[in-house]
Amino acid sequence: MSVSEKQIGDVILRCDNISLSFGGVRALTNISIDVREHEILAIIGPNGAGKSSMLNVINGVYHPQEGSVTYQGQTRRAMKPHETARHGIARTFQNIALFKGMSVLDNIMTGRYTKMKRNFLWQALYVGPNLKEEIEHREVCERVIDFLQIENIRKTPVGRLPYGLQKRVELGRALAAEPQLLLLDEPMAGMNVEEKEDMCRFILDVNDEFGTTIVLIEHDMGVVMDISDRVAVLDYGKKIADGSPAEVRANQDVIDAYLGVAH
Amino acid sequence: MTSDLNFFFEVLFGGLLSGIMYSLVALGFVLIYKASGVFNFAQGSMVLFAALTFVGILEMGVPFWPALLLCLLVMMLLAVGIERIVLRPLVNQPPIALFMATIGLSYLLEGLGQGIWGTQVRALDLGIEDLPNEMIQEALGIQVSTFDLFSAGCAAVLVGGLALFFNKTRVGLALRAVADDHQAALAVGIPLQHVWAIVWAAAGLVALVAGLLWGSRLGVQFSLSLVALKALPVLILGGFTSVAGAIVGGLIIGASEKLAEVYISTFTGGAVAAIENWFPYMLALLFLLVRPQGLFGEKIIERV
Amino acid sequence: MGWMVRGAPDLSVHDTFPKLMLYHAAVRGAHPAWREKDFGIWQTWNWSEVAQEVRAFAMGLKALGFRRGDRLAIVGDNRPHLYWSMLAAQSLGGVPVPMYQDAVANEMRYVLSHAEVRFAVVEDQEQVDKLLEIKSDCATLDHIIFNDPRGLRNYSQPFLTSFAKVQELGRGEESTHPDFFEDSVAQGKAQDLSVILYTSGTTGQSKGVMLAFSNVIMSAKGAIDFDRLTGDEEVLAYLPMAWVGDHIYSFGESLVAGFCVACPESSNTVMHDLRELGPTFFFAPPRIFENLLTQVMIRMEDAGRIKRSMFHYFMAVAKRCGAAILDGNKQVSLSDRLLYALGRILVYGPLLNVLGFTRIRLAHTAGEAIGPDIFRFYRSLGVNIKQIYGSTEASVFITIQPDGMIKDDTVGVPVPGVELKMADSGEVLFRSPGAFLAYFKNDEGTKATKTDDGWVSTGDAGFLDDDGHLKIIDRAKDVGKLNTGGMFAPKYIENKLKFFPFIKEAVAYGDGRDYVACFLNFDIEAVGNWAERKGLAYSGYNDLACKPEVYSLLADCVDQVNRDLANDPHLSASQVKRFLILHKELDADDGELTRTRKVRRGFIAEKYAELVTALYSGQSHCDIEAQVTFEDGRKGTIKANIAIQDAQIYQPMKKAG
Amino acid sequence: MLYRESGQFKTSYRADQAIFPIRQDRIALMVLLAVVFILVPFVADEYWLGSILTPLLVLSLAAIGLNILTGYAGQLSLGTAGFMAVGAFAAYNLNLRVPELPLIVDFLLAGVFAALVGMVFGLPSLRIKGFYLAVATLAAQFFIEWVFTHVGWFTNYSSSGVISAPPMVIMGVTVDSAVEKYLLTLVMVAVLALAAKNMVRSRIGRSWMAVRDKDVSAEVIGIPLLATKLSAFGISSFYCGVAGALWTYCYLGTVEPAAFDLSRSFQVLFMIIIGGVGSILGSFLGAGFIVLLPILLNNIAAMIGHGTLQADTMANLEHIIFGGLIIFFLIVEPHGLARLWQIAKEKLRLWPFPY
Repeated sequence: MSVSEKQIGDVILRCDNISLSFGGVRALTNISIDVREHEILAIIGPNGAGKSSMLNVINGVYHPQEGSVTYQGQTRRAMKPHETARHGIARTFQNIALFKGMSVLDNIMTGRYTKMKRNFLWQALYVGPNLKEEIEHREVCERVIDFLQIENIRKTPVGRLPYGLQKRVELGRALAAEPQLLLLDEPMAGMNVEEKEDMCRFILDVNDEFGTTIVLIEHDMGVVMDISDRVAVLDYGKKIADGSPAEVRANQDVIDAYLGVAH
Repeated sequence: MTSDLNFFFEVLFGGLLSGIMYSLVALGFVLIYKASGVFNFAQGSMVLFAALTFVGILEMGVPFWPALLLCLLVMMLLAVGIERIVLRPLVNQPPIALFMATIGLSYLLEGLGQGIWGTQVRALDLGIEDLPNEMIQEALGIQVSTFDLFSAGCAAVLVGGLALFFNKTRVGLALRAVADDHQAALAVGIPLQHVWAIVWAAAGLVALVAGLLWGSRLGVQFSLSLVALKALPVLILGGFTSVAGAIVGGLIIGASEKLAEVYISTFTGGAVAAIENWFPYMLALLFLLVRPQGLFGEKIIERV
Repeated sequence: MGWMVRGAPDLSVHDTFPKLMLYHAAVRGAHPAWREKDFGIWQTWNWSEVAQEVRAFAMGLKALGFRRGDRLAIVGDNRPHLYWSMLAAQSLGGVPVPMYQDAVANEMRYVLSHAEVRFAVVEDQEQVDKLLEIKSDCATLDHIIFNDPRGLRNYSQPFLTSFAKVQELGRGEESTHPDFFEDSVAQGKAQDLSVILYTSGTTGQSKGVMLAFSNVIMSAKGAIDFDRLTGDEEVLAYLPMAWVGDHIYSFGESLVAGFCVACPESSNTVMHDLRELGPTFFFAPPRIFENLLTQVMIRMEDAGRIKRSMFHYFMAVAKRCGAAILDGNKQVSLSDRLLYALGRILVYGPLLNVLGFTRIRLAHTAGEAIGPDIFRFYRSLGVNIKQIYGSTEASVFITIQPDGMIKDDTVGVPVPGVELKMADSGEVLFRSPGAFLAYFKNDEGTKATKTDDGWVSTGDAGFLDDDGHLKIIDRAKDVGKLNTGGMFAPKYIENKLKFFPFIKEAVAYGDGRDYVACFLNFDIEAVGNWAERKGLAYSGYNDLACKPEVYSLLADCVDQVNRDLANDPHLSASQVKRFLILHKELDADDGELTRTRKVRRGFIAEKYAELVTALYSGQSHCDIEAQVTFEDGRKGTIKANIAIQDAQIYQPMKKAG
Repeated sequence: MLYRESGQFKTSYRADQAIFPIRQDRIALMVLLAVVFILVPFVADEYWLGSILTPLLVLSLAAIGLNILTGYAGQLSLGTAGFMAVGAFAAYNLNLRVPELPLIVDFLLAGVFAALVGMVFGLPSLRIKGFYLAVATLAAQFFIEWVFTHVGWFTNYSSSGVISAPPMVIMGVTVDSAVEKYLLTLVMVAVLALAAKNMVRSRIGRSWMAVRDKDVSAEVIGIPLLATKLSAFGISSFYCGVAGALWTYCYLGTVEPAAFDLSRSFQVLFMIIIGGVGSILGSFLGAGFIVLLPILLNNIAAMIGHGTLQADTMANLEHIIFGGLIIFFLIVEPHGLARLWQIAKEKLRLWPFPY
């Protein structure tokens, strides 16, 4: 089977010397990370290393005290999460953050929020332009549902789904936004082996079919080494390594960080 | 000039002292909120219920002190009952559902209290005059109600007692642990439900004291339950979790309310009357925008 | 307003499927033709859209070099695009070869090389991977076309093309050859080979049955007329496309009558999609009807007491008069009719709704014998379910049960145009317009099955009853003779026994013997329940197997079978004279059953030779020592002393007159 | 039992997204509409139309308003009556001061004014949540009540503060009988209820629910929190405002602040708790329940008590029952009557099977 080589493009996201602290507690210190187009970048590190904080800085939930984030050529200061969403950054959360009272389909439809234009008066009328818009976006969401193979739970309230499926729906919601940059915060946490395999497959397929750039945090080293193009390692809020999976695996600092604190 | 200043101090003192009365009601809220995270809207109805019960027992010919004891018993039973029947089944519901349940509870208690003891207005005489205290008038030259002083005294005793209870007794320590972290408290073997029952009983006690004081001032009637509405701005100002906040908030609200009423009414020639209904709320609201967690509340950092 | 014309096509003019497709597109173009549950709704194509799609695909095939006579393999679940590929191939004078989608690569290799397939249209990545694995062994295979591009983006083989791409190619080709498609369709003739269907090879290599357009069309036409199907039916296509049943029900009949075929979302959602679609005409093998019934009963058992007793009450009403009302019987009392109407609101209607049979007008079942209880259950609810008899070689239809004359144990009367005769051996032979041309590249096989004057042997033994209904009793090769001269059809007797819920397996012996005797396995669940109700203590299967109470329970079943057999002049000699209950359950792990749970009669006879001897010896007990395989794979032996019981034999009924 | 869904499959998203995708439901709705529009005006007497059905409908509208804010957007409000009062006084003053405007336009503008006021009081919602916000809405309630009581301009300097509502003339037709008022209310409520249903199943409704269920992920998906909460406050208050105007014009016939006190706010809150938080249908069920229960109680009391029960006893009994029911529903069925209805429907769809 001849599979063509993946093309990794230019840097689309550059974090420069990011420092972040909460009331005197340093979460991130001088971190610089580049993310290149089409790549899968994994951020790993022990608990409390600042991985989630890093994602939160990238999509604007936290505003760093120092440093800057350059995305698609624009350097920004404090941007709100909903603004970064408009610029094509989507993410999932470590603890599932679905809208519990809504169906799977509606959850995924919210992913289309920024792309829908009709105002509330049209929506109150529903028929006409609003319905046309709803249907257009429903079609996109149906493709996401098909892609993630969750057809049979389309209209189920998400609260009733098992954990693994909820994670999948959350990915679906992010995908519905057709992001250029997808941030995944421990997408496989708490899954069994089979669910993990499925999730890996989906992540690779997203990267492959849509060319989406992916930054993910993951604990399972096997998974990280298998699917990522590049790995950045954080420890106590500092970046201690950054390179291909093989390089990182061989890095002494990384070995110390992981093995030095062996339990 | 001096008389103006005297008048100002009179108003201020009056405000501060009635503020203490607000604090008393607010204290009941804080106790329960701190221990169980429930915003007990029915605290006002508990005040009414306590006052009604006390007057009712008195009317049955029971002397003052036994009546007080009996009433205390009833309030504690009621409070524990509420905890068990209403709040425990809702323990894992969102806080807003618990809040709504306490609104239902306040209706229930109002109906129950008045159903048992009747709806007519009763006087409650604690034997303390609501007249300017002569000693103070002589010493400082300002008029301050004896009754207000008395209530302030009661409040101080109550707060002091509660502070002792919570800081020095085992149960009190357990309560503080619970307030900090439910899970951790459970993990170290503190029986949550006992603690909650005790807190509710304490809230019942506070309601009784507030009911007696307010009842003797306003007469024992339905509107007594509305004093709870007075306590809400106090809470917002002081923070939901702080006993000190309840006291300070009460003082601020009481003082500013009275001052505003007197001075704004004066400026507008009486056209803007009866602003005490909403003024504390506006004050609290403005304050909220600056400091959402209240004066003494802790800032919560949301982790995502 | 062409679509309002309901005229049936003149099959002497529209004598191939592409011609029929163009006919429907022209006459009733806006009528829905194919549906597929996809992206949450039933995507629908009407006849004129289908004609466009097929045309584009066919032109694309031409552009890829498809020639008349080329074979095009089709691999995948039921998908409209795959059915259209068949039409496209036929339009170009080619021959579609639908294949079983769950076959492993090795099995596919045989068919692909045997049929000398040049083009393959497959559903998705899974099938593409399978074909890529064996492509080097299939010299003729030039092009693989896939329908669902998912996961195939990085496959760069030049011979791989997507369905959409082929259609795009076709649309370009049309501008240079605008009349090619119509011309090519017009060249097709009734006698042309329309499809090669490979029978699933239970014995030896599978054979490619060649069917001409006229075979499939005339057979479909016969069945349509027989059951008065219209162009407004909705059917669900969910059985393998390679199987002749699907080819007729979801393709042939649809194109002849012009009705709509719906494809489920996936093989896992068939039952759900069935319920949503509510087909008007439904075909299923007996086991599907049986599964549905079981589910109904299990769910009903969980209902509250009141609902349950109401359910059982009305089911009893239905049992009493439902089938008679369905058959238009005038003898049903008014009170029964009223009760039945009430039951329709309270029970039958909702029940059919849950099953997806709200709109059903006709259901067919075939493939094996259907249990009379199951059969009657559906009929009593008002579902006009019929047994049919047919084969790939007949383009399915040989006999169908006629309306108003349904018997549980026959498969009906010959479809008009079909002639039947019985060979001396008891084998059923037929001659019909649907009879196949020949086996592909297998003259020997053809000769063995089809005579020069068109008689085809079915391999089944059976006879016509007094009303002219065909009764199939067994595979012809399994039918033997008793020493008394009577016919012995073991499967027929075994099936009759197995229809009792208490009996799980039966093995009948009698060929070359004086009488029929059999081994029985009871159903441990059913009998266990029965024992509990009776207060009978037991520890397990082999404990129960020794109990005289169980013997007498099964003896009642045997007795009932014997009474039935006595009524049948052909089979009254083969009543069961002696039986025993085996001390262990027959098990595929011990080689006693095939993997598809059919009894291996010969193997069992060898393994339990003492028991067989005992059955024919008059002993009342027999000691046996048998090898068993436990669930954990260990082997062991069981020793048992098995009782043998005699059964009552009845005099054959004498026909009056 | 009566559902025959098999065969009612959808071939388009338009059909799939219909409010009533099942044919039997559509038939039932048609029957219901025929009853309330045609049968009821003929059959019901003045008492039923004027004193029960009209207020029931108006309160349903207010409950829809509150449900949008509390049920869908998750922002608890105790100021419903305040926003109703804004609508009532806005309609009165528009009619008084801009008499050229058609009455229907007055009603709608009344809603718009209420919406604006609602949005002002919704501003704190960005910074404060839960009980704090509830207290903020309480501030709105008290402030608005006070303004209408004490600022004479709003009551046109009437000495009593109670004014008769002016007669209603819509497109030349005088609406003054109970039937006419009922029909006017019914049309308004039906149209606005449909609009509400449409909004909650569109983008804006999804954004409300997203903010309610998980505001952090709502924001991350691109939903601006403040704008969304304000839209909920605005639209919710619009509904309350129109309800207030109808309450004044079609039910009370007088314009007075006392009709919109805190207990009215609680009444509407109880409606959505009992009817179903986050359900348009529930708004109607809750309103029906809360309006009809006291009447039922009175009738029962009259039957067994032979009029010996006093009015204040009845009031206390009502308090106890409502309070108890609120607690009961919150504990046993937090989604209210609407969920019970849904469960019943589900059972009916599966009949006779249990699942």
